[in-house]
Amino acid sequence: MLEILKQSSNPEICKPLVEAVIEKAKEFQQKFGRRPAFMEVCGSHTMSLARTGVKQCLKDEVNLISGPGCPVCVTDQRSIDAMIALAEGENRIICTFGDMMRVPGSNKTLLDSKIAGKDIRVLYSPVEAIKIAEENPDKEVIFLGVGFETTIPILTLMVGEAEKRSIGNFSIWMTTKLVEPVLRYLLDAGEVNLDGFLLPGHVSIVLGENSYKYLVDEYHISGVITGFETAELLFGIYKSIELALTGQAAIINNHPSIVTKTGNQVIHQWMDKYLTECDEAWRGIGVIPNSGLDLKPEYSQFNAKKRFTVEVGEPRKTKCRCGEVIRGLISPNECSLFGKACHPMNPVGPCMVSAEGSCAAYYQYMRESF
Amino acid sequence: MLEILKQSSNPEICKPLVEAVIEKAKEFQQKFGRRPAFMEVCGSHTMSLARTGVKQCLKDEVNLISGPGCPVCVTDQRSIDAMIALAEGENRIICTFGDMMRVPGSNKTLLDSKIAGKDIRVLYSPVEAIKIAEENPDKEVIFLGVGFETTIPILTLMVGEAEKRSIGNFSIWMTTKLVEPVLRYLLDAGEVNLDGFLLPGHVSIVLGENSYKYLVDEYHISGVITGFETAELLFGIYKSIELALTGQAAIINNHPSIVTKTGNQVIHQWMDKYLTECDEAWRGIGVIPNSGLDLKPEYSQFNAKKRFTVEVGEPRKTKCRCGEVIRGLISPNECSLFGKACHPMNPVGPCMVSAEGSCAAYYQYMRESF
Amino acid sequence: MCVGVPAKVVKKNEYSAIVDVMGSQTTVGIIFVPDVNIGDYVIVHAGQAMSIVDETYAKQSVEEWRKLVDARNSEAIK
Amino acid sequence: MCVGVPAKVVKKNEYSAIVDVMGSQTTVGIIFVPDVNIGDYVIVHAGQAMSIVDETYAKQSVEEWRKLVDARNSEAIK
Amino acid sequence: MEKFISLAHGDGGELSHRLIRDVFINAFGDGNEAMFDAASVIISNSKIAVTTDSFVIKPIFFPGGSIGKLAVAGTVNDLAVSGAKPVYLTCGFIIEEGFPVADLRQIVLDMANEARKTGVVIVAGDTKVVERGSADGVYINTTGIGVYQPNMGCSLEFEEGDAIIVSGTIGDHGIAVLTARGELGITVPINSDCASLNTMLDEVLQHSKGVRIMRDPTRGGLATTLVEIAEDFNITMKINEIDVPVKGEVHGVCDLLGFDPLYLANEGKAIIVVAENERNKVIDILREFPEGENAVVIGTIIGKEKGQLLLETPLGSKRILNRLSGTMFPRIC
Amino acid sequence: MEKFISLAHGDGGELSHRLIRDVFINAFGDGNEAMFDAASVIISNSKIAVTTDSFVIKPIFFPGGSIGKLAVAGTVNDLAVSGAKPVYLTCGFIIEEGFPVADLRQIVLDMANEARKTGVVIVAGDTKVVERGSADGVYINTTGIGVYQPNMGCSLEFEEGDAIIVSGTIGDHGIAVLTARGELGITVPINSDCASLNTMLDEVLQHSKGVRIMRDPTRGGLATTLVEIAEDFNITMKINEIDVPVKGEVHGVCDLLGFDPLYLANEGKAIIVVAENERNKVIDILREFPEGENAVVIGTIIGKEKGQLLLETPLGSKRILNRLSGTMFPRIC
Ligand code: SF4
Ligand code: SF4
Ligand SMILES: [Mg+2]
Ligand SMILES: [Mg+2]
Ligand SMILES: [Mg+2]
Ligand SMILES: [Mg+2]
Ligand SMILES: [Mg+2]
Ligand SMILES: [Mg+2]
Ligand SMILES: [Mg+2]
Ligand SMILES: [Mg+2]
Ligand SMILES: [Mg+2]
Ligand SMILES: [Mg+2]
Repeated sequence: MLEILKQSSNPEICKPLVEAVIEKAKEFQQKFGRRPAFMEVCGSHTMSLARTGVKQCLKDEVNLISGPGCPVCVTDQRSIDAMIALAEGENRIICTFGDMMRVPGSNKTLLDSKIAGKDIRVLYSPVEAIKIAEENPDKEVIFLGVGFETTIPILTLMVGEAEKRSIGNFSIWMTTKLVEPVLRYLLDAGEVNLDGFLLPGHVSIVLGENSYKYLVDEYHISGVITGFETAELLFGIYKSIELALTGQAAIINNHPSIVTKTGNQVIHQWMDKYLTECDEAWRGIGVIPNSGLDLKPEYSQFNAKKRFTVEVGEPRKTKCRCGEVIRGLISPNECSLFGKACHPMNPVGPCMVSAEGSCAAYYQYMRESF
Repeated sequence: MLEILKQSSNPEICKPLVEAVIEKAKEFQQKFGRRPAFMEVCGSHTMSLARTGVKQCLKDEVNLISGPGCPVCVTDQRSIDAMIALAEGENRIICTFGDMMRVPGSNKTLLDSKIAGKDIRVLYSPVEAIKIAEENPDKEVIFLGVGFETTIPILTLMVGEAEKRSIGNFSIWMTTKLVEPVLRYLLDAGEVNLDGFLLPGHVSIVLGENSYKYLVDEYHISGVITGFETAELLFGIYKSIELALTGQAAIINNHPSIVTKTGNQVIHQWMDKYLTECDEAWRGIGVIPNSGLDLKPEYSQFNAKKRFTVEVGEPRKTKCRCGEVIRGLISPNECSLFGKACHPMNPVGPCMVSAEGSCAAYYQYMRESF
Repeated sequence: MCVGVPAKVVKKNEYSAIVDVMGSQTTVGIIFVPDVNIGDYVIVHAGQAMSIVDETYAKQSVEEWRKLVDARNSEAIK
Repeated sequence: MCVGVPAKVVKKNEYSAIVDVMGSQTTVGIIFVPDVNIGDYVIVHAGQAMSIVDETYAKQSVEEWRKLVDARNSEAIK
Repeated sequence: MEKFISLAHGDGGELSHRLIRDVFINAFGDGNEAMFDAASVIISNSKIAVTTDSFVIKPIFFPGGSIGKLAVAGTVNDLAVSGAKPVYLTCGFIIEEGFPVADLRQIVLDMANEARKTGVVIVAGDTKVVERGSADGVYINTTGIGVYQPNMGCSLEFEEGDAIIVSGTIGDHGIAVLTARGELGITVPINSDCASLNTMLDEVLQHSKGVRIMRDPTRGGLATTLVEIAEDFNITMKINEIDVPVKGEVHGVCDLLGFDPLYLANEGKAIIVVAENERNKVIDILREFPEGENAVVIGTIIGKEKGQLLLETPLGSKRILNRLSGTMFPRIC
Repeated sequence: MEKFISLAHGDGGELSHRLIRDVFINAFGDGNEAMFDAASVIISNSKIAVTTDSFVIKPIFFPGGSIGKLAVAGTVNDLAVSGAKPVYLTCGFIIEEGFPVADLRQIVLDMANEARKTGVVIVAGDTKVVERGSADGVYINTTGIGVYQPNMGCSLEFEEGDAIIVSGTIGDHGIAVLTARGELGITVPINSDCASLNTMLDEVLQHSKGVRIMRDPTRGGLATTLVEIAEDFNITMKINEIDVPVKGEVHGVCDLLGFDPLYLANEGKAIIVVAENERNKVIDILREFPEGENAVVIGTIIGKEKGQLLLETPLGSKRILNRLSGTMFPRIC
């Protein structure tokens, strides 16, 4: 099987695929007089497309627009400030994914707080937080629960584990986001013209192919569920152009080896048990009703928002255009700060610092000063 | 006044005083056919006599015998082991005078425990411990209350302060000693032949000149209250020989600038308020009834022995002869371990490590290998 | 939005498994894929196996790519 | 059994005083010597003033030593 | 000898004396220089190379080496890549109270062995002890003195077409050490590449006049070291992603954690930039040594106008590589 | 520039690069050597002196100096007392996460100033950052290279009657630093003696052929340093308690805490053993310098059979002095 998996980055397959995509894109251009435009919903897609060079190779032929799929980037500034303020409290251990550390709050970052002596730990595996809570009974251990549908199930596992072991000093600061509500928002707003979506390979593990029916039924737009390796990306784009050429809307599962029709049902059970829909505020968008998941009231003891109060002021205003980047309205280099005031050493917005941020992807992989 | 105080170490005074003492000692020898023998009760006397060279200068003429006046040295081995075991408990801060750190317990020293990570702090001023207790409300702060009459009053001050500030996590592990009971023990035992005592200058601040009447009245032996500077030491010895020559027993206050007839009455009030007599075990002697002071029952909350239990086994047996050194029966170089198995880097008994220990004084100041 | 890594299951416990990624091994949770077997490849995300890789579909994808590539190549030869 | 150091009181508060020992200064408790005055010398032990040095007696002691020393010296001259 | 280091081992008194005598002098030499504040040594050339590094690695013992071996090899390599023959080393220890003396002995032994193997002499040392919680076990500084050899060395004259060689697989040290900490729960069957390269690099310089520069890609990894060369000498370098040798296991861990092997530390690798016509000769020489058996050309110098490092992807597109910007944090998801 | 040091300042990437460029190179020199793994320097004699020391002082700023000044002066002095002219220094920094960059700048400035004053050039450096709680602010290693000057130096030929000179009052550094920590609640109006002595000692060696040995009594103090000389060269030395210069304030603190000034650290004092007939000349030279204005003879060499240090008390009795045995703890009462 390893041999099969390896083929996805085999240059002998990938290089001809690039040509195939370009040819198909040219066909589209001839027919419609413009480049086909697709939004990669997922931040990891943005990164992979940039890192593997797919974006660069296709840049004149296909318009690949980054979407709202970086969980850190879409988090509202007030919410970022709240998490940083949370870390200021005494006797707390804040656990987080690494990406959060350098995200600019209005006044400081979590990294600044860590440098100043706060106990903030980057976890590779979130369930580690449960062990930390057990080992530090006199401290409050709070996990920063930032993520989309792939990460959310893991948060429920943590609650389940804390419940089973009767751990009283563990909680999650929930700021989760869902894909469907934000895609609906973008389509309703009608700000971007798209010929289809590259749908996230791993979120789809959870959601399943069928969950995207609304795109076709309600918005008459296509979606191709796509993996992250070079050949997978290229073939997803190829399929997207093919579909766009037919003028028909459809959902194609281009990643069937891991994505099923109905998604992972075990995960659905876990999510149903612990979670309930809630409104969430999105950067550059505002509150989208029912666009996130929160712990059900019966699990309030694990809900950091119920246990701790933090005070945050009005977020600092900057010229950062992350909000527009997320909505696919501009590409990072259209922001006047890009590469000047804003760069990975001094990020002004989260898009420049998250491992899935569009601005970070552009800065790292797509600057063309050579 | 400084000029006056300085005279006590002025060589122009001290050198002729040495000669005067030697002359007086020779007079004694002519009369009695032996050197006059005095016991310096106080461990600091032992140190000062050695450090200033007085002992060396007089060694052929006057027999100066170290007594039981080093608080660390007289502490029973089981009690030393108990203090070290105490430090092994979790969530404790042990505060101590520095001398205790390297005193050999049966298995280890407090320093070993500190090196292994226990929180053991050497204090310059014991009342610091109260501040430490206040700053560490979740820890038990225990002061190792080792000392004679000069130190004991300071322990009462600590209790008074802890009481005033309602500090619940502070206590003292009381193992104090009194001068009178041990002098009575030595005199009753009759093991040493003495022509008088050099009485401790600073203990006498507390006790006062009159407190030594029992020496004359009950034992017909003299005592000269003596300071610690070269001239004071020499003159104390001079006065002692003078008295011995007369054959009369008397108490002479040779340190009247700081020692009064009845002692410091303020201190007496503090001690009366907080303390009550108790039996104490002495190294090499065993329990002497009413030879120490303990906190009165109404202050049990500050009494570490009431609050904590420690388990200690049978003390390790060694060839250390500290017990005999303390009683004045042998001088350190008569111990077969002295300078060989036992030296300051590897003390076998407390006498080799305390700043007032006789063996330490001999090793540091009186070895004659040059 | 979350890259996962394919990893081969080499040992299976009740709630966890040891997986191998090109020779490096680590422990992952398998609560979400209770039916996983030794030898299966799983997609690991944040310490949890999220999905079992279906070999048939994986092969099929590669075949699709090859078909496209071969078609182009034979066209080029023509 | 506890050497004390003579220190000069340079500032007096209710329960403590600042004392000077040859130019170095520190704070000591004066609860045991409430009557101490600025300029007095005290014997300090473990952070507490235990006794006030009586200047008359101190002088008297030095005189006694000197008397003995002088007597010897004059004898030596004889 | 005590079992654990105490503050008194660092106070300059009797315990310091014994520690130095029993642990250090014993391993490092006859101790004559311990009688003086400085060691007196003879050198054979008036042009010398000097370098210093502190080693703060965690864990101090790791697969393939220890802080002791590393402290010698690291400084030897800095001299060797400069084209100098390493001759003398000093070492400064900062030890945490409570550190096991047995571990210290092992570290010192590792240093002595590595020094013997490389032919450097440890001529001066220092030991400080700090309170528990003021260090993490032990830190070692080594400072090295090397002598330049007549008519041998790096030209620093770069040409378009010069080959960029790396002497073996990258990232082994970074991954071996990271996983050895145990915090990640990842086990990797590879060792750190920690090794002294002076003999191998000396052989290269002996036989090739075409060497432009040599560097060891330690902290910051291959990418950072190449960026520094590119910027310092204003040359455009291009490396091919597909040619950079990375062990599968290292790739695996990087995939799991979101790390980039180009930025992982190496402790037994050299980068050699060499004239195009000498590249094969140098590769052949390197491959004669176990430390160089995987040596390969990974790129070329493609310009002399702009100080810049480019990476060519397997698809043929290029991108700029920068220095590592901020410690690598594992990605969010 | 950031206000506080982070781990990323030590990972070899962009932040390390900037820290070195903006803080170190800025203060220490033109930075050419920062392009290489080792600095290349020229020396004038094939016999050189090498010494290394790590500085872990607390507090890092103290009356009379800082860890930066000390790190330069300390190593310069080790070279100077060896009879070598200090020429090059390396420095290795270990910095705790969270350390204020402003403090680091000040320390580096102090180093640069002291280096300029003494005429040494800092040629190589290294910076590591460790996690909070794995260091206490900042530690600095300096390694020094000095060159011996032809027909100048210490003879190491001791004779009975040789004078033991100390260049000024002892214990100033120990007491100034100890009280500066604030933990003891003692205030002392004296500064550390921290100073580079190379100019003064060079003058001594220029004018006296009778110098037997020179040492700086740092850690372990006067007594320990003399014990080491006595043992290393098998000579009996005697010093007179009453002649050893100690400031009243230092005496005062020692009385309060039970310390012995003979074992307190000095950082700007030299011990010089010199032929009897040259003692006055050397004293005169020393007293021409502010660092030597209190220079005095404190003892003599009285034998050549036994490596031993004796102290004569004011009463005329003698006793053996040993190395400090165990950290000085304040006495119990
Ligand atoms: S470049 Fe920076 S400031 Fe501009 S949108 Fe991106 S993150 Fe915001
Ligand atoms: S020399 Fe050592 S063993 Fe002997 S009595 Fe003294 S302390 Fe005990
Ligand atoms: Mg020195
Ligand atoms: Mg040195
Ligand atoms: Mg270097
Ligand atoms: Mg290096
Ligand atoms: Mg040293
Ligand atoms: Mg530690
Ligand atoms: Mg290097
Ligand atoms: Mg030194
Ligand atoms: Mg370095
Ligand atoms: Mg600290």
